[in-house]
Amino acid sequence: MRERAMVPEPEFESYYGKQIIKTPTWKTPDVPIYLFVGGMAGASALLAEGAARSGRPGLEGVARGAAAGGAVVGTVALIHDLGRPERFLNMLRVLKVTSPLSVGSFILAPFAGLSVAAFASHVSGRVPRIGRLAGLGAAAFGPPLTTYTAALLCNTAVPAWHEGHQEMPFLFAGSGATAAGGLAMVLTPAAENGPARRMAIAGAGLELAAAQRLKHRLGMVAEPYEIGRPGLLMRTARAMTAASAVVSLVAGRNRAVSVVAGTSYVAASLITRFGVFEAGLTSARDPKYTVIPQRERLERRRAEREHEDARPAR
Amino acid sequence: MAECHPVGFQWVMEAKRKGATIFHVDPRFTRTSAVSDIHVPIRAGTDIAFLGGLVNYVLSHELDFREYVVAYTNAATIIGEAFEDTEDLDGLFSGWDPESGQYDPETWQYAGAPKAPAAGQRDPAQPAGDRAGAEDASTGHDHEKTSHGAARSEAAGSGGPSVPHRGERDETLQHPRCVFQILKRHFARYTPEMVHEICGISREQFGQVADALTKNSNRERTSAFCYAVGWTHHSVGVQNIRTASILQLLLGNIGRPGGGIMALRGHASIQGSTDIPTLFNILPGYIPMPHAAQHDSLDDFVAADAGKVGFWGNMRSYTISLLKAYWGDAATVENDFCFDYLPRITGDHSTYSTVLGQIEGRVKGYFLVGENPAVGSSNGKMQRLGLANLDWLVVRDMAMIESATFWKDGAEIATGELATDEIGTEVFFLPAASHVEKAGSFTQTQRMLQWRTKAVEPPGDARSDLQFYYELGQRIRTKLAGSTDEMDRPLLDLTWDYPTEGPLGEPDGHAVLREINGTGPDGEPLSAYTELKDDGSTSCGCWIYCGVYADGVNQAARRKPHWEQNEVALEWGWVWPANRRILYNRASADPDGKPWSERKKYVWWEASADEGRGRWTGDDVPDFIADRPPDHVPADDATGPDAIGGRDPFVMQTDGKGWLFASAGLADGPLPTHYEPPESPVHNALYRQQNNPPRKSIDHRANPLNPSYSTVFPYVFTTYRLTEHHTAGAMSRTLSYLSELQPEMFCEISPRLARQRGLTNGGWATIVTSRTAIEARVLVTERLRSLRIGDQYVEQVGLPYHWGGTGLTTGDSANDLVNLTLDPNVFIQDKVGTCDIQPGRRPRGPELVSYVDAYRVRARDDDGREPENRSDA
Amino acid sequence: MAEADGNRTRLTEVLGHNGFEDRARHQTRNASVGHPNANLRELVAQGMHGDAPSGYGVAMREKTFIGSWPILRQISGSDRLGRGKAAMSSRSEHLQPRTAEADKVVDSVCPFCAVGCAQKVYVKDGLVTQIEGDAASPISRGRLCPKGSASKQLVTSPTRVTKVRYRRSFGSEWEDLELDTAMDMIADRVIKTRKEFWQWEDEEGRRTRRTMGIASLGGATLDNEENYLMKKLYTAMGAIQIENQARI
Amino acid sequence: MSNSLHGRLDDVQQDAGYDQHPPRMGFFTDTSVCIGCKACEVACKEWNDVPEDGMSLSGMSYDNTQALGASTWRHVAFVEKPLHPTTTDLGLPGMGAPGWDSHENGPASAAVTLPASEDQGAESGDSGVRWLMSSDVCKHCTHAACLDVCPTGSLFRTEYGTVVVQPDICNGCGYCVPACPYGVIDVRKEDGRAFKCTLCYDRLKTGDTPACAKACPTESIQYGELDELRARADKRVDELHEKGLDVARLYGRDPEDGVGGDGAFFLLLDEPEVYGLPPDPVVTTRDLGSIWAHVGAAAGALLAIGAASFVGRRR
Repeated sequence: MRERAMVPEPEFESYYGKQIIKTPTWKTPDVPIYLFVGGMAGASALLAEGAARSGRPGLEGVARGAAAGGAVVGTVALIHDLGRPERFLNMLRVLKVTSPLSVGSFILAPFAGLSVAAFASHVSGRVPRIGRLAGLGAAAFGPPLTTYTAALLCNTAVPAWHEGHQEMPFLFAGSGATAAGGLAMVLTPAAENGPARRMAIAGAGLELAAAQRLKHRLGMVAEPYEIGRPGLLMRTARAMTAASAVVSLVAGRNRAVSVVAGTSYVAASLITRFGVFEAGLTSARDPKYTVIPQRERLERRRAEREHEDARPAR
Repeated sequence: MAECHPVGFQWVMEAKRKGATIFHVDPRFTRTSAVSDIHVPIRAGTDIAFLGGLVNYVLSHELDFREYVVAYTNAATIIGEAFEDTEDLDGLFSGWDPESGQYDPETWQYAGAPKAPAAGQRDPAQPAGDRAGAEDASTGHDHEKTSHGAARSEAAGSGGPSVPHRGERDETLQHPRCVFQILKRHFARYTPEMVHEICGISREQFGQVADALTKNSNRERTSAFCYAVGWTHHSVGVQNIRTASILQLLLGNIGRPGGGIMALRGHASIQGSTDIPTLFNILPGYIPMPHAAQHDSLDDFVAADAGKVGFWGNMRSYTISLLKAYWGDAATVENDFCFDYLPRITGDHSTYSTVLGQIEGRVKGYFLVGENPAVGSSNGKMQRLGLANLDWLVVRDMAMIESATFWKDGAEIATGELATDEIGTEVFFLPAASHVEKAGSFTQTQRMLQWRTKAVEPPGDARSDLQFYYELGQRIRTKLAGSTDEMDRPLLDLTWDYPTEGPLGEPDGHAVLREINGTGPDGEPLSAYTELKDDGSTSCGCWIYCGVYADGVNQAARRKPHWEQNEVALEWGWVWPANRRILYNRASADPDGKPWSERKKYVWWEASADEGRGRWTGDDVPDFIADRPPDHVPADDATGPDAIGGRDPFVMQTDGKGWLFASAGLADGPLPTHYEPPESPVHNALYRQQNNPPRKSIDHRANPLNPSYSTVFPYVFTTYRLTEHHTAGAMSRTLSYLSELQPEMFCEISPRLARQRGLTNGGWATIVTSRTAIEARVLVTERLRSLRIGDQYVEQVGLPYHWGGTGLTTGDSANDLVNLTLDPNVFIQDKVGTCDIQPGRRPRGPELVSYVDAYRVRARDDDGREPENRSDA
Repeated sequence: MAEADGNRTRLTEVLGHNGFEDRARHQTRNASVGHPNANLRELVAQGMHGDAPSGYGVAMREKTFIGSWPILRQISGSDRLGRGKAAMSSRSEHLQPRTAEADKVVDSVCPFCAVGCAQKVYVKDGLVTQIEGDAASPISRGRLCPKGSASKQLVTSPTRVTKVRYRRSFGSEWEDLELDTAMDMIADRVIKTRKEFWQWEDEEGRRTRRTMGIASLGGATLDNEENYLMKKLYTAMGAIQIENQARI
Repeated sequence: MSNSLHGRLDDVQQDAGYDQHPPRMGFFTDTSVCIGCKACEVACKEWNDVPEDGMSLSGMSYDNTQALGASTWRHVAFVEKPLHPTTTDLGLPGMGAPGWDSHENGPASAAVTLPASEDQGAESGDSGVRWLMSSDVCKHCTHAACLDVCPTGSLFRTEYGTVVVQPDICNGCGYCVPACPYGVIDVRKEDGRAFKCTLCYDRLKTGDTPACAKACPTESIQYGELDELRARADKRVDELHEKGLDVARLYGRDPEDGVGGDGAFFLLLDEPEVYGLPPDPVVTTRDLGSIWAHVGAAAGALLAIGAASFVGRRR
């Protein structure tokens, strides 16, 4: 049964109710996981660099590990998602600024190399200078790695994604920060996890604000984020994020609380990615999300044109 | 036309682009309707009423092309006093014999005609018609009737049956017994109101059609009719076409560019299969098969035609040349050119009679050559019962078809009516070569022969049918060699020595085409059928194809691009006869030989100052004796082509005129009359006579009819093709690219019917007749209209007929529902019937039989009598 | 090496789905014949850059591995965004329609309805590679309907039966049979049934000179020449129940 | 990147690095003469060896193809519409696809439109129904999102201005699939790669007509130089308007539209969405600048968060 909206839906015509755009063929969970680990790894690289600079070796180790691990898992997920995995290297055949995936590949590839190198150096203690440089490099690639995945989704015709392109990078940045902070909160001794906690709290704030704005700005196109399974996922994630933020703000220094809140952050971030991903699929499957906004746009343009036309006549 | 001949339809679209108005008359709104200017929904099986309405409109408003009508048709001819019309006899013409169920056409003759000679239409020795015969079927006596007459009506496809008299004429058209006046009276009741009542067509719409058609038919303009089996597949099939012919003759649309009646035939060489027939009643070139009652000698055989006016007068030459092609040197003057070698027919031996013969054990060997009757022929059950009762069956096809597998997966196996281990039929399935794996010619729907070059060798055991028959003949001849039995002489004396070629030793198609074309005394190919002789010096396998190998060149293989010639494109392929593209094109000029108009200029007389140097000329090959001036008046005693007058464009008719009234050649009347289909929910609004009186029924327990007006079978069904499939499916249901486009059997119904019966779009429906029930998915569509007929609605169920049990897409066969009631002239089936439709799938196994039986009982009780028969006649 | 070979085989098998690929496969095969050691390089080159192996003589700018890297073409040429020229693979650059590679092209006619659309049949290595309309035809002007357009599938379809099948009386399965044997058996049966149902005269003593035991029903995709031989042979046999789709 | 991402672009090949090139080629599909024969679908499959795409009766009029996809590069839509619609719900059984009522993505309006009169007999003097057919195909956009998002350069702009997948390059990342505003391109599951109409790139190389256009019996699908096709289409639409067919309109012809005009455009007889086409498609890269700017800003924000996280008292 289809969910009934509270207000009558605007009338629109369609071809036997068939969807107009194609549903993304990206696999679940490969791609949501990639979105998650990419974000987590990118922010972790940042955290690691900060930890290194501020002399928090424990935090640095965890964050370096998270960055490297995330990069590796992300790369695997990305390759696994390909229809022809043996051709993954074709990703580096061209560099296209118009393709977030191309740009992303050129971010992910060095990031993966640098973060793994930095982590290896950190763990083994070998070539520390190179390790430091690699860490710096990873930190430089970290934020773009975290936010480019928003471009990946938004630079499509999927209404719920594309229309949210102003908010999605911030949502992903926040979500990445909460994941990285949360993970570090779980794995780092309380003495060193202050920055992680702060990062998570700030990230949570950013994410929640972005989500709120997205919902309001997009109108009916944001509906998929509210209804059905993606709606449930998004609501759950939001609640968990908010709760984690409150708890970590209030009692973050408590180790046990920190572990619980951190886990909740991480889980919320993961759920957010699933929610965003699935909301996109929902909006692709129903022609109304494609037709109605476009119809409205046409009507608006027609009205404007008539207005324009009318003016000189006066 | 867009549905079944999309590429041909490009010319309709072209015409539309140039301003033509396109009407589409069809029970369903089809892809053709979608791009036509006006779709005219019609109740299936009422075409004569619609066309008759148009004839009446033309006559009552005096909108006929009078000059054309007077000069070129038999409108002025006076009919004998004894003729009585259906208007006089409530649906019967004079000459009806209720005993035999046949007409005696004697009273239909032109006034002053001598008594019909022995070579008339009927078999005098024939005691009774098929009705009596069917009751005595076991004697093999059945279905014997006016078969020779039927042959002659086939012969009319290329020429006319004999009218032994040119007749008296009243060119003022005022004589009460002239054809024109008879026609007027006959069609007077086909008013727009009557058309509405019978066909369900609104008066307004009828008026639109009538107005557009008549305004577009004159010196400056012509109108064309295109039809397919929507007209022919009826127990009044021939008369449907006749009605259109009458209309087109009245409007002056025959023999002129842009006019005519275009038969859109459905198979690549179905025209060729008629010209060089594999048909029981004719020999190549529409020469009739000899009849046992009349034709003991060659002289008897050609007597009916000898001395006739027109080109059929040369029948003797055509026949002897054919006999020479068959038996070569063995055919001599002394032995009557082996005329006696020809087997004789004694009645109807058409395919449905043959099937009855199979069921009754009188026909034991059967060849199916690229044909799938278990799906493609009407009453599939009878087809399969026949196949199951053979000694042996040879199936030649490219893919496995239902007619080859009936013994294991036929519908009757599932119901228990047949059992595999009780079927004695030995089946040989021989793979056939495809069209690119053999060289040969097809004759397309405009009589054009086009040659195909062989591209590749056939795979595996696949062979061309040419090679199969050639080798079969060789083997039989070898096995019979030395036989002294007289019955084997025709086989042993047969000329059967074709050169072979290629790795498979295939006979050379060119050599066969050359034999068809014919050769002269010097052994060189002839150029025209006018060169054929009756002295045995020429040989010709099909006289109308003579010229296809003119100058020793395969004219059918010509492919001069259309952009290098005019639009008549005479140098592309070859059209019989004599490469003429429009038949009877003398009629495109006025009686004086001048084009009717500059716009419609096509063939005309070019006079010359020198006596006897004038010529017919034009864009096409003139269908007239090239140097016969328009003012030529033949001598009274002239015969054959010499007897054709300068104003007689219809050179194959014995009076040179287009026949509005056919005084001979038809088994069901000289004029078309509307009768209801054998199964109909409504009464004939015109006459008490419900059905075509001499229609032919196949009486068998597997062919019960639904009673007319039955409330148990309240709906009309009609069958048809889809663009995406081909006939019985062997060439389309085996291909993924076509099957995926129409992947399941379905039926089309109106929303009103859906509501009435609780049918849902995409759901299942069971369609029931007295023969059987089939199931189909449902398409509810407004393209099917509920028609208001009088005070009742008639609902029509549309059924594509492509499906069967094998192939990539399978389903029930619509033809299993179709009853066998045949047109009395050509024995073609009526595809319209009545049915019930219910939601859900049909019963399986033996329950299907009892389900249908229960319907039959209900229908009988409902009506209070046995399924309708001729008691109303 | 063996592994690389195996990979290539698998790769090309998968590739085979697309028509374009047939040619690529063909060329690859040629290439590997000329350069037995080219396989691995090929695989890598195809996987990495999609550029065809240098083995078949189209290696214009792929002198080196790096030289063929489209990014360099992006940087060095005017296609900065990597949309067109820079992204073009060697295969695309040298693409040819398979009709251009036909050994012969023969004239044919569509076997479906009676409009008589002219066809061109393209043959390569004894196989039909394409059938399409002949633009020169005044009837069809090169166009084909869906059925006519499916002509290639009609003649190359795996659903075609190419071996004789035989079902003996009361049998429950198809059996194999040699074509020659089948022909002989059929000839015997014709002779036997013909004789069994031979009729010099009908019941009324009229000469008929015929057999009523044998009937035939032909499709209307038979050539004129085939119909002619059929009618001729049947008539000489005395078989009269010879019918055709033309009546149906 | 002035007009390289959206808006009018007069020389699309030059934009893709072809300094010298043949004219831009395209399709003009005039649906007013389409007879729905599907020759285009079959001819396309025959030429391109596209595999069968499923055999199920859709219940959507005569359209069992249902949509463009990886194994359907031409798709003929069949739209049945009453001539004189009313919104009266006559309580009819469904006229939509099978199982329509419970269909998750059911039609917007459950009411079945029918002619007003109960008497749907021919008495009304017409057939009461319109049957629109339209052969859909890849639009070969001036600004092709599929091409622009393709990370491998498999999708590329040919010298004819068409947009083609290079099957030797594609690694099946699937990015093109959601990028297309028309829902044209898709990944073939069993193969892994993305496929769509190539406008018969190989045939164009020798000057041949694409298979669908060559087969089309009624010249509904016309192939040629885009400029010439546009002029022809303008004339045709004027012609139809003169005949009173006001509903005729061109779709994808306007070089100023959201995708910079289509290389394959249409003459339609109803609103685009009735045929399953988006009414106002916009290439996603129109917003690419904004997307990257927001991504950059967000990355900056993250960096700031990262930095800020280390500000403050250490304990």
